[in-house]
Amino acid sequence: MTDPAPAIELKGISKAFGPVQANKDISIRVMPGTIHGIIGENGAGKSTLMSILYGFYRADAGEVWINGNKTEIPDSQAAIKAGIGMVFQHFKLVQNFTVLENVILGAEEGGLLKPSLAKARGVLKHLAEEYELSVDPEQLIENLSVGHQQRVEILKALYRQADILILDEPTGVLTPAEADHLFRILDNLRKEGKTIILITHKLREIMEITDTVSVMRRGEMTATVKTAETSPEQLAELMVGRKVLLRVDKKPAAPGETVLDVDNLRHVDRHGVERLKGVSLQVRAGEILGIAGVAGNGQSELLEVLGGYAEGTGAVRLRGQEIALAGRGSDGQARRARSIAHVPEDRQTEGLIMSYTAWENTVFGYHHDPRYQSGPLMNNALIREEAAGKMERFDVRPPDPDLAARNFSGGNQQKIVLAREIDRDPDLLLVGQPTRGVDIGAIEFIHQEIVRLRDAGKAILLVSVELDEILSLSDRIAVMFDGRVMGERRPDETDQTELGLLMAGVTERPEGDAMSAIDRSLEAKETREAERHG
Amino acid sequence: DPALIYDLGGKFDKSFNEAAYNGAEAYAEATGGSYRDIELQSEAQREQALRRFAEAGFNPVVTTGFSMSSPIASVAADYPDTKFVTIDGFVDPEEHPNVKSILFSEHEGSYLVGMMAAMASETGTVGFVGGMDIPLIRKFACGYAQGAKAVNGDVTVISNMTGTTPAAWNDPVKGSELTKAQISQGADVIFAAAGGTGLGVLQTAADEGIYSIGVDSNQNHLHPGSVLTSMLKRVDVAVEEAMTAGADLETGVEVLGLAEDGVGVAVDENNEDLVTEEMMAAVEEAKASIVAGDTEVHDYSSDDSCPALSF
Amino acid sequence: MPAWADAVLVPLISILLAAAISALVILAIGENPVDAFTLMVEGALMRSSGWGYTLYYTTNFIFTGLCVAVAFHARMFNIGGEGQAMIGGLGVALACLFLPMPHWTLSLLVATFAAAAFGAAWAFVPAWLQARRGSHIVITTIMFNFIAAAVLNYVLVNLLRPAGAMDPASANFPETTHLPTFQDMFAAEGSALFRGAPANVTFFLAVLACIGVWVLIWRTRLGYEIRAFGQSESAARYAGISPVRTTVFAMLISGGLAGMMALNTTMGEAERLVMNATEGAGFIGIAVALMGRSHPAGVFLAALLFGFLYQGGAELALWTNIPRELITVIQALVILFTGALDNMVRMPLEKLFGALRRRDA
Amino acid sequence: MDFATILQVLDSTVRLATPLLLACLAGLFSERSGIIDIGLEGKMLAAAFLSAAIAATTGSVWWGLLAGIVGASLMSGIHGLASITFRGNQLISGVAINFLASGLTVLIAQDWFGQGGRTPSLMGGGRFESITLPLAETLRPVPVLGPIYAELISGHSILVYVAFLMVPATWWVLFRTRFGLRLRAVGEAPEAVDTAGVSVIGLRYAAIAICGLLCGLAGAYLATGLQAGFVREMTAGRGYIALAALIFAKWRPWYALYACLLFGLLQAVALRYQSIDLGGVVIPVQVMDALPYILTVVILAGFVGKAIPPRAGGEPYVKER
Ligand SMILES: Nc1ncnc2c1ncn2[C@@H]1O[C@H](COP(=O)(O)OP(=O)(O)OP(=O)(O)O)[C@@H](O)[C@H]1O
Ligand SMILES: Nc1ncnc2c1ncn2[C@@H]1O[C@H](COP(=O)(O)OP(=O)(O)OP(=O)(O)O)[C@@H](O)[C@H]1O
Ligand SMILES: [Mg+2]
Ligand SMILES: [Mg+2]
Repeated sequence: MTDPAPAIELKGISKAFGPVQANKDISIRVMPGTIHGIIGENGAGKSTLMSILYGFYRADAGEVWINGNKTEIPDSQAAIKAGIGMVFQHFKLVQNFTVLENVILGAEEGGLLKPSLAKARGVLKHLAEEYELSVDPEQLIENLSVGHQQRVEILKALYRQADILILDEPTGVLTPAEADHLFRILDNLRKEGKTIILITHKLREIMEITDTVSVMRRGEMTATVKTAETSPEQLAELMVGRKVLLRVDKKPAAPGETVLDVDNLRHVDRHGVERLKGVSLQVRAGEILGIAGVAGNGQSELLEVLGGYAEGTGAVRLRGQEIALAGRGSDGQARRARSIAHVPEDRQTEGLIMSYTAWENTVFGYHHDPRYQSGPLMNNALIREEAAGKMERFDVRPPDPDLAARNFSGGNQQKIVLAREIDRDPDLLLVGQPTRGVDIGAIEFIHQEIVRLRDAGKAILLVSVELDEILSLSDRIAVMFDGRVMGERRPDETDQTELGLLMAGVTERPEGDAMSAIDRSLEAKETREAERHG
Repeated sequence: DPALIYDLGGKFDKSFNEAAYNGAEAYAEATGGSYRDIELQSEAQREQALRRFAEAGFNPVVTTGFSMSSPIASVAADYPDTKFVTIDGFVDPEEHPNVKSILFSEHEGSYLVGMMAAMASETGTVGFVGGMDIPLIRKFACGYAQGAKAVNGDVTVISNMTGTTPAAWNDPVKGSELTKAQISQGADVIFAAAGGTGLGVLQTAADEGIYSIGVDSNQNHLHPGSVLTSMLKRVDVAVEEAMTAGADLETGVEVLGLAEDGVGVAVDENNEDLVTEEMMAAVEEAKASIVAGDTEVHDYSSDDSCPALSF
Repeated sequence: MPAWADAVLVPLISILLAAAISALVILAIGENPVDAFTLMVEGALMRSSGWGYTLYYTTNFIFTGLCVAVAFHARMFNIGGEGQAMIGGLGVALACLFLPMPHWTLSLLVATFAAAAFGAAWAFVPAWLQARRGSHIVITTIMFNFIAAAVLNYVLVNLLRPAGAMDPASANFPETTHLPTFQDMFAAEGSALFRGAPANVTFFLAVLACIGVWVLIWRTRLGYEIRAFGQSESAARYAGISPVRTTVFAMLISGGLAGMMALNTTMGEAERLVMNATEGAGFIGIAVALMGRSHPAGVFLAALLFGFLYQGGAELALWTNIPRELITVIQALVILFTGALDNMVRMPLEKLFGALRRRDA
Repeated sequence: MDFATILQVLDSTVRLATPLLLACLAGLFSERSGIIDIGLEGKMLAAAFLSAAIAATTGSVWWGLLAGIVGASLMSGIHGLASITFRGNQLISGVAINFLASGLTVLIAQDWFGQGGRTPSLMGGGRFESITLPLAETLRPVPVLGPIYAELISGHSILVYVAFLMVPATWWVLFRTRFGLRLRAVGEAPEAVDTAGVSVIGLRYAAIAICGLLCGLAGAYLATGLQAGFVREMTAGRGYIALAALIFAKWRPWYALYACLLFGLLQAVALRYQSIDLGGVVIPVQVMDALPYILTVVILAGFVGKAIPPRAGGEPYVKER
């Protein structure tokens, strides 16, 4: 008996973007019915390689073999024909289309929409049952959580009857519960004989679900190993080229006086929906308060109101002094003047101006600081000089202040934001999703910096959907659900299950099955929200 | 050789500038001479064209349009040997002895077509469509209204202006709509003094079966049987005469009115069926009376007011 | 591709392409393209008075180009330069007629202030509506162009026109407001240098405006905020940059620059306010800003190019029978090839340089 | 204002709105596909000229119409080449097209007909005649509805009916067909279309072609329907007004109809009532002239709110920087 042909075989793929050699002579084989993981630092070329396989980019050199046949993939049409489906790192969805419209786009039946939509509705229902992939087919994408948007992407691929599914960092934006759910689906798909390529930064996921794993570094494939025969530590080392500490190493906290005191904070968004329904919490000097919660439960709004770019009502006191929540003196600049620093959740649309150079970005939000003025002008020489120093301290690579922000990889972009916010030694640091989409080398560094700031006696409010991150960084954990704080726990006195229940709005340990209680609670919330959005 | 500078409307505006062009062509034909001309594109070119032509030895330099008077006044002294002609403009002859100002009594010609309009009208309502609300156009409208009222004291004169941007002179569609609006208000004869926009007026009048009156050049041939007449402004004659006179051109101010046949009404084979004998007689009588000074047609530009029409 | 090739070679080849197509058009209407181009170059660049006109037009286009460019940095498309310049002209006229100063320097100061203030005021309403009500700035500025024309028409015909004058124009400005032309400044007594040409001190004002805009955009906090806001509104909000304030300020500056164009036409050239003073320079400004990539240096060069085309076109009109519309066509081709089809030149060049580099390596 | 006057003003509204509507829908197709089009003016002008020129030379308005469409489509093709194939700046390309049409039309017309950049006046079969709908005269005596039918609805040229039918047609194509779905998608998220295996370039060229067709109709209507010949710059800024209407309409077909009718109505009213005497105070003609524009601003500020354009509008689709 001979081995079956590999489902995917790439031979000698190379791709350059101008001067950047994103892929260098890469070869890889993936057997049918397996899950193959790809890991690598930010900018290693993972997405590029997969985009070539999907016909989004065209390789400069190299061959693609599908199921033992050499296949030309000049465009995505060809890839779809070859049975390949891909969920991109940045979703390729039309925001103001419904789920159904997105699913049929490019795979319509005939010239009129009606029959296509009718068919897709049926197929989607079927797929939802088969794979637990339920989304409201009539809902607009822009109203969906990222988790649901991702389901739509997977549904798109399945609707096109893909046998090979590529997922590029699918869990980067998912909650642990959603990620678990995704892996159940992937497992089912594998059982059906489908082939899956999974790109992720999370070694836990690699270990949990993949059969084989490849490691990429600087455009090259450095290793391919069987998952069962490797360990996270080894993978991390292969990836970064040095030993990585996979656990946060920190001393017990020594909390001091109360720095931030939030009392009955409320916020109504521009659609008139109340997103914060009376939040109260305190953060003390020298401690990290972690906010856990499923995305969309008001954590973002909490950061936005505290950071000064959304208005709210209630009371917020900094070291006992009231700060304005609306009108004059409530904007981000006023907050910064009060020594509140803020690392926003989304570095690309909030934290950075992507076309600005790194040095320009290192004063973004602090550009009114008199120190950076010389007469009526900005003291660019000084800003640039300081920027070089900050970039060196925060190990931003490349350490070139004149490079535009968009030319840095995600992890390094995040470091630029952190450098700007932490380097000013703020009394209070608000941090949202500090390590989203960041490779493990950078995560280690970012975590160390946050802990270092805490140890310097500063107050830190951390929002993250990564329960691991919350558990390992926080000194206290508050769980938010539906615009309220459901409860507070100490990390050493709680576990993932309890937090998961709180995040689903379940305050007491239910009798019987925990998962079904969570599902019930979440479903109730989604129904409420769907009704709210009409 | 003489030179000719057209105003911003351009050489072929089917009325004023085109009349100047025709005059220049007539000069070339009659004398076998040649001339140079330029269509201005911008305000700054006014002075530039004057200077360049004067420097190159063209004489006289004939210009059309009231806007040229100011540039001529500032240039003329620099070229004392060159004669400048401003048609429709006025330059003080005391100050600038080498400039000839030729003015037309448009109000007198308009008066005559106003009379004809009122006589041809069955509804007792006549219309006027102007290009832009500027004094020159008001002068046309004012003379027209006076003429109409002279025939029929009860006549209603509807006066409309097309717009306020330069597009107002080249918007036949708007001209059309104005015509329809005036027709719906009862007008059955409409006088258009609006450049390219007027073409739309004449067209619509023809389509709707009412009379129109052309302006500046003889526009009777555009829609025979519908264009009642045209208010002639003999810019062509003025240009031809100035060019023929050459360097010997007599300067000073010349006002061309009915008496000098500088303005008038056009009657030709295209409209002879429309113009009744009665009309002709009345027009001739009024003309004689104006020439003799018995009838005075009020000139809007003399005091910026019009007794017969409010703007 | 090396930077110099992108900065020099691409525009150069684009202009040559535009010239080639223009030549075909000239041939098609039965004229000699070589003669025509010679005439244009000689008339616009080989004589001092030619330069005097070229730079006069350049001045206009610098102001309107900067106007569009500043708004672009805040990601706003200000089509209203035309109207803002018209109203700026009104400001100049009022200042010159009713606040005459003993010396032109003072007059220029007052008139500059008036021009900028009037232009800015005309831009304020669209800006405010955009910032507060979300009314699309493109529509409102288009509408304000029409409204400005109506205002100017009314004011000139009914208010500022001297009694009895046929011309819908204001009275001539007093002697002391007349600005020195290049001839006054550079020509010795009796010399023909810049004779009769309308270029005047406002050209230097325009150059200063270029520098000023550069400093504003790249060296001041406001410029930093304008660019940030233009790039990402959400990031601007995060940084505490007020959208309303930034929108309004950017548009005020933009409108002020457009208004200042009137200094050149109204105070510098006509020395009175005429109805048609802007002559579409506001629209040319869009092309100038886009071609200049919204950078003052680029705007300056593009304005110079258009100044050359205008003056060269005037020469063509003077000495040939080529209709003036040909110049419009040539302008269109220049805009098209240098501004919109630049990649048609860049792509093959990039390949060429790529191949060269590979061979070297 | 009596009933007859209202009818006349509305009749005028329909005529004035028609070219705006056609141009507006043209822009809608283009911009929905992500190609911003400020060259509507130029395309209309090119079409107006070519339609009149060919109608004058052949004596057939249908050949004229075809030529008009070809003319506008050529301009569209240039825009497509610049903004789709060569990923140039769409605004610049649009500006260039406006200049190009403004110059070329007069240049060619002068060279061709020697009438100073005009075409000869169109006679008989060279123009679109107005169509009297069936029973228009019979129904006229019916109170209210009769005159509305006979005066307002009947008696326009065929292109007017085409223009109005284009509204539901556009809606249907856009929201009920596969082509429409893809077209809307490519203006919102071209990468989604691309990864779904559909050609972004092909779709955008298709949109641009439809834009050319509709601009062709608009221009032909001006020159051969409303007028009987071409005059330089005869579009007189209508392309810009159509653009304003498009934004006003938030890029939707039915709203486009309302926006164009509104603009048409405001203009018709301003033309009809040029100087109003309000108890001794005469409102000057300039105020009435500017009134449509002032009201537009007021309505925009007061009632319309924020218009969100197609997200990918104006940006060329570039995968590899
Ligand atoms: N469209 C593009 N144009 C130019 N350069 C690109 C493009 N896409 C990626 N690159 C560059 O190619 C390199 C590889 O990028 P790629 O997105 O494949 O990395 P990645 O491994 O997926 O990183 P991450 O973990 O951050 O997603 C990077 O240096 C990136 O800047
Ligand atoms: N129409 C809708 N139907 C169902 N859920 C909706 C709808 N609209 C919004 N939501 C929910 O609201 C959230 C989207 O809002 P938003 O992106 O502002 O979340 P958020 O508060 O910023 O959370 P985070 O930053 O943690 O993602 C999603 O979690 C989604 O489930
Ligand atoms: Mg990636
Ligand atoms: Mg969020």
